[in-house]
This record gives sequence, structure tokens and C-alpha cells, in this order.
Amino acid sequence: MDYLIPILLFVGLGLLAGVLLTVFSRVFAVEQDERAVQIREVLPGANCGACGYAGCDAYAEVVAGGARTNACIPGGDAVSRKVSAIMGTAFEDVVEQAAAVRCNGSCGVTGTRFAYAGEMSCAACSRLYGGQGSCPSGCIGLGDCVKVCPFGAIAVKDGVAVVDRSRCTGCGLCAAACPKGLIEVFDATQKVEVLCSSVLPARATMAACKAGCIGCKKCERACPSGAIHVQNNHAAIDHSKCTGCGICAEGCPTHCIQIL
Amino acid sequence: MSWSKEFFKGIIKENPTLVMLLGTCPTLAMTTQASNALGMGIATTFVLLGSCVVISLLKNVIPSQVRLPCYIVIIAGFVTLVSFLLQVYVPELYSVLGVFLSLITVNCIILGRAEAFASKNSVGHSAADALGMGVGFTLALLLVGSVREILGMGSWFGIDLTFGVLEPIPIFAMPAGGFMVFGLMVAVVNRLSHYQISRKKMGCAGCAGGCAACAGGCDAQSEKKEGND
Amino acid sequence: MRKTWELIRPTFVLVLVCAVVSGLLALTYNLAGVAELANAAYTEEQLAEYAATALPQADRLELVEAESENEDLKFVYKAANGAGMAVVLDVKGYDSTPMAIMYGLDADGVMQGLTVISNNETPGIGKKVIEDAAYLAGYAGLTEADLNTAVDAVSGATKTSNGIRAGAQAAFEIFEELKGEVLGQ
Amino acid sequence: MTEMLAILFSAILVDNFVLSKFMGICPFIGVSKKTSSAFGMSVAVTFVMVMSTLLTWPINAYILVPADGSHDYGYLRTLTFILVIALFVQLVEILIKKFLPPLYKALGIYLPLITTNCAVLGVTILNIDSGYDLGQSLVNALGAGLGFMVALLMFSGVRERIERADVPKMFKGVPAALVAAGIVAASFAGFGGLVENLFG
Repeated sequence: MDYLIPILLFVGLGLLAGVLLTVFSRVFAVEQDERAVQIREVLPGANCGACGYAGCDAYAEVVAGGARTNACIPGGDAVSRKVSAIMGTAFEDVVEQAAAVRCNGSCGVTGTRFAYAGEMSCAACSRLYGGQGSCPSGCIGLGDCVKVCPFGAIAVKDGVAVVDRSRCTGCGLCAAACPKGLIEVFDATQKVEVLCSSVLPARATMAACKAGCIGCKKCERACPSGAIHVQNNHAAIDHSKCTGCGICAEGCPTHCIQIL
Repeated sequence: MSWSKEFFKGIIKENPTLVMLLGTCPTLAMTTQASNALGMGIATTFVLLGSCVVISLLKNVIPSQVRLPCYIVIIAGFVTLVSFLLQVYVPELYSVLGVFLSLITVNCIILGRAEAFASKNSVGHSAADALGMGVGFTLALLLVGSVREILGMGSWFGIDLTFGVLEPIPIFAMPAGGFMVFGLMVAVVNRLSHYQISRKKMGCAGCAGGCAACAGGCDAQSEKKEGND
Repeated sequence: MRKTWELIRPTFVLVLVCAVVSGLLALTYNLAGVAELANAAYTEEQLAEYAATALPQADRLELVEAESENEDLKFVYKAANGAGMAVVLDVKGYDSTPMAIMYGLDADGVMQGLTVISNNETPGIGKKVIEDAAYLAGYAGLTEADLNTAVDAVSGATKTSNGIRAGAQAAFEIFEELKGEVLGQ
Repeated sequence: MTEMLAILFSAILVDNFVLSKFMGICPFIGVSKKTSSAFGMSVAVTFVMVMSTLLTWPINAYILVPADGSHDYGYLRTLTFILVIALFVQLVEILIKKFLPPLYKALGIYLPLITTNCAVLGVTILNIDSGYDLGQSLVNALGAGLGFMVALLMFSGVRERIERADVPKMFKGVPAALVAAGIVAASFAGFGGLVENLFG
């Protein structure tokens, strides 16, 4: 008697569990497009939205439905090749992108206007008189971009955020996180970039930062393909025209145009 | 990997409690005294060893649809076995462990090792791994338990160390002290292992100890989960 | 046939595992007689040690088979020289695991003392009350009437001290209930 | 009625399952990084706690340890309860995935974690140890779930603050969270005398 009840109880529970699990997993199976699941496994999972959809799950379903297979920029050619293999369509090249921080105000070249000891986030600090940096449009260096980067491709070095363009996949999460809007995502093959976004006139920029763009237009005159223009007191490169020759970088008096 | 490597990895490199932050419930609850901590560690090691061996023996027999219930029944069976042994031979430990003895069944370490390791490796390796994890867990528990007992009650394994002069600090014996001592321990281990814990996104705890649910072991799950966390 | 076997195989394996595990457990539980061994009564030396503070006048305690509505009652002992009765109770304190306390009462129901056999109270708080011999000695010489007035709760460890008093209250009630059967009064 | 309230309050504040009974610490550390995920986890845990109490209490009262005392299979309690909880959680997961996909997207990932949550099995066993009847057990389970929610929400607020605090490098991440949990637990110890005085 002392053996019968326990064993019967457990055989009953086991039977109930087995039957219910089998029945439930058969009857209530959710028809999932097999390919959507495979595609989701292949996608990097950064949920960055660079493909224009609300995240990897959403993009996986849409691709299974027939959307273009090379929209995942962080995944690059590798993911695009795998996705098109799953879908059985031809491989389409992905224009790889990479980010760059348009500021090189490290501790050596610029200072701070006050000592900030509040919440260690750029968003919080930038609300206090535009941030602690001497240059109001410069990088605050508290690493909001570092916190959101799923690929560890950006780090704050010597007070300014620097992108490791070899690891950067161009997902754009850091650009969204930067309260100063300093980070721009453009074609990964581009080599030249203006590392300054100062809107102050020349004299004020020079006072704030030794490596700031003073809007002298030397680069504009020297550029053979007319790819660089000074707007809003600082130079900016049009990456569709830039050939990467680097002449502007050599001529720049404050060396704020650099070869990445 | 050879057996000895499996064994030693559980003690330092992948210590389940201080590095992978698993099984935190007993670590905080049972470490008010070093003797309790030792008792809990040994009981958990026995269950871990037994269930990992049996699960790796049955790994090809158990179909995947009922994988979780089968593992849990085997583990709970071993826990009940341990509670028999303790009830008869070490009654004081049985009464001290109380409800936490049956909570060993849901200890994340056991289900984690069963899922991630025992169900994929040979019996020998699983046994070595289980033993390593068990010893690692017991040492970590002993460490936390000793610190809490010495500071909180001024004694170690019952030996009075206060010589009538020092006044013990009761907060270390209380739950609040448990959290703090464990936090400090993890910080020290974090420093010694060159910030591995802060960088590694908290290992399994990242997927909240739900190792039983991880399809491909902890890393795959926490990567995927980390993406959309 | 192959298809249906695949369908019922998981259930079959699960049932098999459950049956084997529960069978083995039932086997060990009954063969080893865990039930009897677990709540085996205390050994002679343990009894002598507990009786020293609970019922000092008793020379030796003998186990008495007696039932009481109060399920917290674990054992009832009679003093060999008729000096009184000792009851061991499960007493609810702060921790979820109850304390085991032996209360000693002499022939006419006056409490002689108590011994806390095992407890899992919080160190430094509950345990401080239990280790405070002077406080526990306060229970000696009490009758049921002056239980509430003579003994006050220890601030900060109310659950433990109130638990001990509630246990003493239960001990008096059990004494009234069983004194006929145990002491033949 | 006041007795039910006493059980509810003591389960939420005084003997909080996470902060003083130390159950459910794994999700307490793992899931409390964001308040939204903490809330989702707490709702799922509370639901499973109440439902598994509803399932396990009768099994214990009528099969394992019947009142007429014909037999006592208390030793099988752990085995039965954990099997019932694991089965219940898996079935609920399948049902939610089928009928409430948006809910599954928000809460689904937490359901399998609950099977290995010490608090859920702990509540079912403590209901039996403290000798509660079915009504009291359900109230205790609800209190435990709400206590888990209170602790988790409060702690996730603290955690989000710590993420941005200037914490020494070795304390970054979990160590700082644990020390903060110690302070939160100390504040909870303040509720000690609440139930006795409030409900007499």
C-alpha cells in the first residue's frame, strides 16, 4: 500500500504531463514560417533599425515575405549572403557603412568650463549650459554612445569618443544616442572626415579648442572635386563627391580634417 | 578536455557562485554560519553529482519535448534522497536548512549544468564537471559564510573569537549583511579576474538563471537576449 | 506504427522516469524506516541534559505514549520519581522552522523551567533571547494565571519571546489535559 | 478578515520573499536592469505563484497528507510540487504563444525562467509548512508575488540610477547592485514590527 499510492500518483502525473504537453504542442502549435525563424537566427540581433524595420524580428518576417535581402547594414555582405541563400534569391551587395565622431576635442586641446559631478551621462550633462566642455558643440565624453553600442566599436579616449571603423557595422545606435549629434554614419570606404562641428566664429573657436575648424576655407579652395564646403562656421564633406585624396587634410592649419 | 581540467575550471575560472553568479538564493540564505554553509555546499554537491551522472547516462533516451520535466524529476529525486540522509544522520543540519533543502531542486547551478553540460557530454566528464562546480560552490559558500559569521557573531565554526573584548556586528548576520558581503566578494573576484564579470554581462545571470530554458546553453541565449534586452 | 511510436515516446519516457524515481524513493523511505528514525525520541543523556534546566527535581524522564489535540506536541515525559511532567513542543518563533522547547511542570502544575532544544532564530536577535539564561529562568515557579503578567516580551525580538510564552501557555493546557493519564491524578 | 490582511501584509513587507527570505534572487539580479522588464517578470511570477498554489495545495491536502491521517507521503512533496509547477509553466507558455502573441512577446521570455525560480516553489512549500488552509495559502501566494513585485520595482529604480553613477571600476555592474540590494534589504527590515502592531 505504501508503494502503490506514490507510484500511482507519479505515473498519473507523468502521464498527464506527457499527454498534455504532446497534445498542447500539437494542437496549439503556432505556424511559424520556418524561413523567418532561420533568418532571425542569422541576423546580428542588434535591433538597431538601420534596415528601416522595427527590429530584427520584424525584418525577419518581412524578408520571409519577400522584402529585399540586403537591408541589414550591420550584418553586411555576410548576413546578406546567408539570407539570400535561405530565401533562394540572388545575393545583393550591401553598401557597408561606418560611423565617425565629428569632433577631436581631447583633453590636450580643449578644457572644461566647470567641473561636472552629476549623473555620468552625456544626455544629463548636455542639459547644463550645453555641457562641461569649453566648446558648446564639442563631445562631452561621458560615453552615452559607448553604452548603446552592441558591437563595442566606440570608446571614449582622452575625453573624446573615437570610433574603431573596422569593428563598426554602421547600425547608427550611437548617432541616435549622442545628445550633441556629432556622430555621422557614412560609406565605410570613405577615408577623410572633418573632425569638428563648431558653430562658433573663428576667434571663439580658437579660444575654446586648439583643434577646432576656424572656417578659413583653405580646404574648400584646395579640394579638386569640390567635395568640401564651409557652412555654419565649420567645414563639411559631401561623401558622394569625395575621392579621398586627402589634400584638404594637409592644408588644414588646425589639422581638424583627418584621414581615418 | 581532460578530467582534471573539467574539475578545476569549476573551482576558480568558472566558479558558479562568484563568477557566473548562479545559485545566489542559497548563497545568501544559508551563510549566516560557516557550518550551515558547509552543510548546504556538501548537500548541493551530492545532488549535483548524482543528477549530472544520471542525466548524462540518459541523454540519448530522453526526447527533447519532455526534457525539462524529466531532468527536474531526476534532480528532485536526488534532493529527496539527500533529505532522507540528513533527516536520519544529521538532524540539526536538516532543521537548519529547512525549506532551502528542497529548494536545491531549483538551484540554477544544477539545472544549468544538466542542460549545458551533462546532456551533451560523457558520464566521466559530466561527473568531473559536476564535482568541480560543487566544490567551487561549497568553497564560495564557505568563504561568504565564514566572513558573515566572524563579523556577525564573532565566532568561526562555533569557536568564539571575540575573547570577550570585541563586539560582533549583528547586521552581518541579517539579510542586509548577506547582500553586502556577497557584493563585496563578487567585487573582489571581479578585480582579481581583471573585470571579467563587469565585461561579461553577468554570464548566466544575464538570462536570469533560466538555464533550463536556454536552448543552446547560457552563452547563446544571453547573446540573443542581450541584443533585444 | 513508426509514426505513433514517435508520438507517444516522450510521454512513455516521462512516465517511466517518474515511476522509477518515485518507486526508488518509496522503497528507500519505507525500507530504511526514515519515518521512525527521523523523529526518534531523544537519547538518555540528551534527556538528562534537557531535564537539568526544565525539571531539575526529576531524576530520570520516561517517554509516555499520550495524544493531545495540540499537534505541536512532540513528546511527553514522566519523571521517574513522580516530581512532575515534561512536554516537548514545536514552538513558532521568527524563523519558518519552529523551535523545539521542553517545558517542565511539577505534580501540581507549577512550571519549573524550560530548555530550548533546537532553534533557527536569527543570530544576534532571536538567539540572544534564547541564550539569556536569566530571562528564561523567569519562567520558573510560574502558574498559568500569572503567565501574562510575570513575563514580558523582549523588544526587538518580539516574535521569539512571544513564541516562548505561547509555548508555555500550550504546556499548561496540555498538563491539564494529560495529567490524569500521565501522572494518574 | 484581519487575519488574511495580516498574512498579506507580512508576505509583502515584513517577510518579503526576496529581501528577507532570500528566495528568487536570480531573477532579482538578472531581470531588474530595466523597470519595464522587472514589471513584466513580477506579473508573470505573481500569476504563476497564485495558480501553482491553487494546484499544489489540494494535491498535498487530499493525496499526500490526507486529513484522516491514513498515510503520510510528505517526503514526496518537493517532487510533486516542482513537477506540477514545471508542467503548468510549460502549458501556459504554449497557450500564451498561441492565443496572445503580443503578451508572449512581452512576457514570454520570462515564463521559462519562472520554473527555476526559488520563490515559486518556496511559496508552495511554505504554505504547507505554516499550516495555512487554501484561502490563507492563496492570500500568502498573492502577498509573496506582490512582495516580489515591490522589491523588484524598487530595486530596478535603484539599478537604473547605479548604471549612471560614478562607481569604482571593480564595483561596476552586479557588485554595486548587490551592495545596493543590501541597503534596500536593510530598509525593509524597518517593517519588522508592522504586522504585530497594525493587526494586534
